[in-house]
Amino acid sequence: MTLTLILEQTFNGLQAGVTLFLVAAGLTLILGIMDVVFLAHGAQVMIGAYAAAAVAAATGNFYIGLFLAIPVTFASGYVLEFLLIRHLYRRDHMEQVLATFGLILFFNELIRIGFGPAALYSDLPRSLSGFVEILPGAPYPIYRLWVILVGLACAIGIHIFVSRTRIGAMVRAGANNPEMTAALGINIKILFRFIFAVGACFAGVAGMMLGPITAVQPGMGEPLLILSLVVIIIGGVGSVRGAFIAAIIVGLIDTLGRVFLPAMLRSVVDQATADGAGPAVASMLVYITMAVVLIFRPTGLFPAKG
Amino acid sequence: MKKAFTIAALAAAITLAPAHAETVKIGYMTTLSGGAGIIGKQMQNAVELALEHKGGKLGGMDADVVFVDDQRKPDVAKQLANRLVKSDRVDVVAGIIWSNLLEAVHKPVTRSDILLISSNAGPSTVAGEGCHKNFFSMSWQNDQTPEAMGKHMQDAGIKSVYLMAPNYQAGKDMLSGFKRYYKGNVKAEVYTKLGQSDFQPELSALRATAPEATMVFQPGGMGINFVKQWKQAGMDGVSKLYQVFTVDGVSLPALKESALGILGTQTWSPDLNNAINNKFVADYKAKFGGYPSFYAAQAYDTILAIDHAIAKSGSKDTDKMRAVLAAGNIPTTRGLLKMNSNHFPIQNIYLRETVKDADGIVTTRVTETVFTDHADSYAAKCKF
Amino acid sequence: MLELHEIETGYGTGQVLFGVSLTVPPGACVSLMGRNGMGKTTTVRAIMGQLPLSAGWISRFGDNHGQRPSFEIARAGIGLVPEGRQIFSNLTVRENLKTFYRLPAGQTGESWNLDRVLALFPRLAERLEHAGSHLSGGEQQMLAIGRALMTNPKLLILDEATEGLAPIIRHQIWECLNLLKQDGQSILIIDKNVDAIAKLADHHYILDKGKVVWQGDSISLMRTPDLKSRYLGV
Amino acid sequence: MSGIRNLIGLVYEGVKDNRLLWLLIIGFALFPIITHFADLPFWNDVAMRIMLLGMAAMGLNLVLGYGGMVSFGHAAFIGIGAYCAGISQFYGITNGWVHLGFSIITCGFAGLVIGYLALRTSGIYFIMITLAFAQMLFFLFVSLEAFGGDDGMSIDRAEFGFIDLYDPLRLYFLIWIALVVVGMGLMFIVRSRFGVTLRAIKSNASRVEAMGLSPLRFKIVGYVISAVVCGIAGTLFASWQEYVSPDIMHWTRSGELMIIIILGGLGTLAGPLLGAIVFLLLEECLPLLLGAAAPAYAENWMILFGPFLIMVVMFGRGGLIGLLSQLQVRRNARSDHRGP
Amino acid sequence: MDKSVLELRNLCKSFGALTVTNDLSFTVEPGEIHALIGPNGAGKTTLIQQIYGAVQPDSGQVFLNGREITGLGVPERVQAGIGRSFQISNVLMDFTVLENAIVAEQARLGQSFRFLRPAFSDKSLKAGASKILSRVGLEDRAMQPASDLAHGERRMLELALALATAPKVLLLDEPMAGAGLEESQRMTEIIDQLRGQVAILLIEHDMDAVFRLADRITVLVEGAIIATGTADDISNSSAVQAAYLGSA
Repeated sequence: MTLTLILEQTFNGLQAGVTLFLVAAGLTLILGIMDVVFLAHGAQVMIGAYAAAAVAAATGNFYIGLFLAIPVTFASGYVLEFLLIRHLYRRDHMEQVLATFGLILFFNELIRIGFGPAALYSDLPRSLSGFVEILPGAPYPIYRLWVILVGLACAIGIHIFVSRTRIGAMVRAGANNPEMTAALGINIKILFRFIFAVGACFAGVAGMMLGPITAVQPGMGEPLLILSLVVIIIGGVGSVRGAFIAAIIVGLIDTLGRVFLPAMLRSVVDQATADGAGPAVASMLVYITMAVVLIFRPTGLFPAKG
Repeated sequence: MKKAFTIAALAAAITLAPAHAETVKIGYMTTLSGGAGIIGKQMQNAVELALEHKGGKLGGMDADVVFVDDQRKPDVAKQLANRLVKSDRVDVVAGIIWSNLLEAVHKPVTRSDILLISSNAGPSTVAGEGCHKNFFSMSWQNDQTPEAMGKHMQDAGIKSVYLMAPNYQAGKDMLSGFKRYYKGNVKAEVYTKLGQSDFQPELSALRATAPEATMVFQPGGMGINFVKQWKQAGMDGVSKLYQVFTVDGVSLPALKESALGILGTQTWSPDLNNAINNKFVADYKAKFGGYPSFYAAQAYDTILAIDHAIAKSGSKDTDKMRAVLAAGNIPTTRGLLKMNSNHFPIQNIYLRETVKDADGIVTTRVTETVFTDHADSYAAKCKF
Repeated sequence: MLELHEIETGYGTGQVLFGVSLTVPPGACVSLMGRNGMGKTTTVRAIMGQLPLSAGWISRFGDNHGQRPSFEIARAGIGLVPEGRQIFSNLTVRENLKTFYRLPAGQTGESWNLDRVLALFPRLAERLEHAGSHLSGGEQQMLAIGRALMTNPKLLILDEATEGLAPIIRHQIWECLNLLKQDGQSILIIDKNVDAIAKLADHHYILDKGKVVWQGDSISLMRTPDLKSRYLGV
Repeated sequence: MSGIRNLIGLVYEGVKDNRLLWLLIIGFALFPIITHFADLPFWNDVAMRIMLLGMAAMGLNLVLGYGGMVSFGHAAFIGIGAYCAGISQFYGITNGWVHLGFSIITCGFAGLVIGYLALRTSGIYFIMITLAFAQMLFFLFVSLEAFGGDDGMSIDRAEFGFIDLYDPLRLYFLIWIALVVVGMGLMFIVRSRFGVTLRAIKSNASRVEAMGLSPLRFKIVGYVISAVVCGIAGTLFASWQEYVSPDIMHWTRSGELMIIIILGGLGTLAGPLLGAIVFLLLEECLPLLLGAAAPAYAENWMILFGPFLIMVVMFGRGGLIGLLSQLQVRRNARSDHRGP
Repeated sequence: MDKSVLELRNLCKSFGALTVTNDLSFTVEPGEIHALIGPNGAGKTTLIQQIYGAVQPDSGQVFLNGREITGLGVPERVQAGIGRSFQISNVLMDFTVLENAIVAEQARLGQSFRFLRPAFSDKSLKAGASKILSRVGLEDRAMQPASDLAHGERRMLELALALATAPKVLLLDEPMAGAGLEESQRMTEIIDQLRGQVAILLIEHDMDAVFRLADRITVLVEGAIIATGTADDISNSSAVQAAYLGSA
């Protein structure tokens, strides 16, 4: 366990964290402001990844893929809100879970019919492949650094958008007191639809960036969905700042736990038990974290102000 | 379209053949829906190709294949197996990709005195103490392929190796199979989360260990992710990658050039040079576009085995077919396949390298035969 | 400006208003008085389109009496200073003001903007970057009025303009409302402070148990001492 | 003596008030006769799976429908029940009664612990914390190598004394009897003072608190009972499947149970059973139907299934039971109309 | 000398910088109707919440019949003898009127943890429930779903449910709020009939009702008591007039 390794793993955790944040940012607003348990957010990740991979394959240019995928996911979020989600606002959580679960099945199948069941080929653009030495003797893939940077840029972007712009202020006002916001002349319905589409868009960006490093295939968003729900719950529903901190925490815990826990266990118990229990505990670590947080803080670390 | 063919072939057979022609009914279970549907589709293609090659008849009998989709759920598989046995009254149940699904259908089918022929799954339980006389594998026992990998790496004089597999039964089987033949320094044995999509942390840890070689087992989508990330992390300069069931006909279309040069062991390869395999691969490519995977080849072999059993015994009676299959020498894409006492094949295992073919398509090529007539290590425990 | 005709409404099965009629002429300042729970805030909510009417109609700026969503009513030119202030606690003072700035719908005088609001309430200028939740009650009330003015309303509605405030702050608020009135701003005001309201408003309505029980000008209000004890005070 | 007569009276009364539930259960008793004469023995298998999942859904419904607690992790209790059978067999205990007892105790305890911790939260937090516990158990069993890990463990059907479960109808009727017991038990519970209080808590917890009762205690007891019912279903599921694997407690199964309940009718006794019948038959038939209509897309049946679920939410308020009662009302209205 | 039913000693509570209860002490005597009035935001409901146990005071004590109940939770305080109605009608909307009363009756009897006998068809529970309903004159509405009741009837039902726990002191938080003229009058009559049976702490804005009902009135402004006395004392107090009507 050298310092280099720990640093490198911290980078890895950071990268996992910012990706999670991109998915969680929209979802926490959807949950916090509109009070909709939107399980199909993972499908937006998939749509983003497919749009980027398909366009990149057709044009041969990675960046065009990225660029065009943003309006695609925005549109898909906008249309989805209009067609279905707005009818779910006044429903209880259970019905929302059921309807959006149905959406997951639908989207996965639609993609399977449209693009075939096989994973799509998508690779790194030449300009982003290669390595940088983050420490002497520790080359790190440029693309991963790029993901971290884009993720952080998005996080800063979301932060600026929410805390510095007029629309961001409207969003916060709407979250704080929707009736009063409307009474001051803001069209809450359109505002919500916009938030929803932007949230979808960020999930799409996460999908686009994941495309070249993971398999682009139907259902690719679901593992991310569950994890980002965990992030939202830990961070406190509706809090973008909470989502960011929780995403980084979850990313780091998952990454560092996976890599170092078995070794650490080995120093406590015998080899066989450690090898058996290590990966098991590592895969449960995120859920254990969430359960512990909720037991002590039943509304998460940073509950959004009411 | 493909179904239409079967029906047309059947119709033709019915009109041409005299009324007393017998029909053999096969229930073919695989995963057609969901994320793993791609594998099932290839297997279905191969089964239909085999029927086409046999003129819609197996061993002279009209063949009727019922495809069922197990949705990769054990309870659905178990229920479907019962349906095939009790309602459709099939003569043989075949197919099955996943070990856990095989465990779920094993008892209900074998108990009904019907042959169960696996086209892929082969966990140690059904090879050893849990074996049954009515079960046959047309694939391999889980341990066999990594055993070959172990032997190859041992013979190649590789001094240190880093092992990685998902944290589930097959993953553990694979690594213990490998260690049975590899006696060098195992630097670490890492079990990843099942379904994991990002391996960068594991790769970072691996880099820090700097083993001479790395042997992985990451089937399906995990394999695509692993290999991509391996290349992107520049691991080729750190360690040499060996794999089992990670780079195959299913993942290659998504990996393309990034998989070039990777070595793995397998009981089959598209370039195995024998008449049956050449015809199979050529016709598969012509009909469905792209190379078949080993899943497809094994599915094809499964139908050939049933054909062989009926033709040689002249009957679809379970006892008679069983006797023929147990005797071995089944003509398949892997040549004449021998059968072990536990009804698992005794077969060659090859070292394959990922290469580009003449058309520039990425595929695999046999570079070496690691094992000749390799038998699995559980047969001794099997008592019918 | 605003006309309510025999409106009836309530929450769920509980009816609160039983045929309330009320008119605010352009440039006028009209008051609505009554004890707690008599239906004043419910009237305001009905005007703002936050409650559906079960009978009667409301015409705003001569429109066709239809039910409209709240945000359209606000955009048509009604600025609300709600009961309890309802400041956005997670927004700064500046954001509370600037977010809702809108150009005047029909020009009546000098339009409102941040500078002019801050000139009206210098206290707010000192606390521009503070969160809404960190303000005192009086500052919140000023902010609520400023926020409504930023929408450049043709009609300003104040629900409980001075409730729960220290006397000195109340005084400031009344002064500022007087300024607004002199400016020609139409105002509908709800308050319990009879003396102050009699000075400010031209016409008064008193609500009791969901009905208008009295209306008249300031002189008759002050001349009918019985009103105070019957409908307003203790 | 009079106690027994009293009890019979209560049962009679309850059955009379819940005709649909008992019609369905009697239907399951008669079903094997149909399959016998129609020569469709396979459908007995389908019926057993429906009864088992229906039973689990009935258990979940106690917290979901009657208690208003949206638990997204009840598959864990089915899994624990199944593993109680599996692990007992692994250690050579083949007696099914022991399995059931083991399962009831374990699930009751697990329900108590999880319920106690999870019920500190509410709303979406409760949904997620129950999911978290289920996921923990899922990963725990995936990595328990001794019990087959992800591959699961093949087991024999349990021994229930003189009942030989390898006779297919014996297993069928054992499951049926369990269904009767669970149905009867839940029928009594939801009508009892406890059940009424639980429903009152769902309706308005603060009012119940103002009556001097602690809602939390009732919720936890309800949670434990529902965990035990799911555990019983799981234990029998293991015998039916002759196989136990972590797949049985995958999070999608928790979702499936919720779908079954909402489809059938939330907070009704017959709803979950009816929902299980329709849901599993649909799963069985939709691929066939789609295969007949558009053979190339037979395996893409989920493209219909997803929107179907959405439709259930959008238009089927109250689920199938709600739909049935609407029809009933309409028919009554019509017959009133025709009346003299 | 009778002991006070309810006694508050030096109760303090603040939310952040906002002091909602400022060193407050007062008593409710047996059988009296004690009205608590004051402008909105004076801290009346928060005070009720502290007596009821839903909000814990920062300091100070609450006594019921001389026994300290400060640390207890809501259910324990209800069992000890505190009943209440809420500002917004709080009944079991999914149940019928009779069923509402049955739930209250079985709670009173401490029989809610029974699993066998159906509750809604139990004759003795029904009889007890009818008695509860008859106290507020809702017997003839027994089979109506609570959600179908008119607003005033729902308030009656809530009062009945609060009475069902046989409280020693009853906290009524704006029972006339949102009620029409006739409904207010009926409610006033019913509360009047309760005089002497149970001590009542009444928060109400309807001054007609307050003056008619209250034996004593306490005026609360900004979390502190500015006056306590009879109706006449209060209406003649200039301090109260100022707090209510402003003296700007």
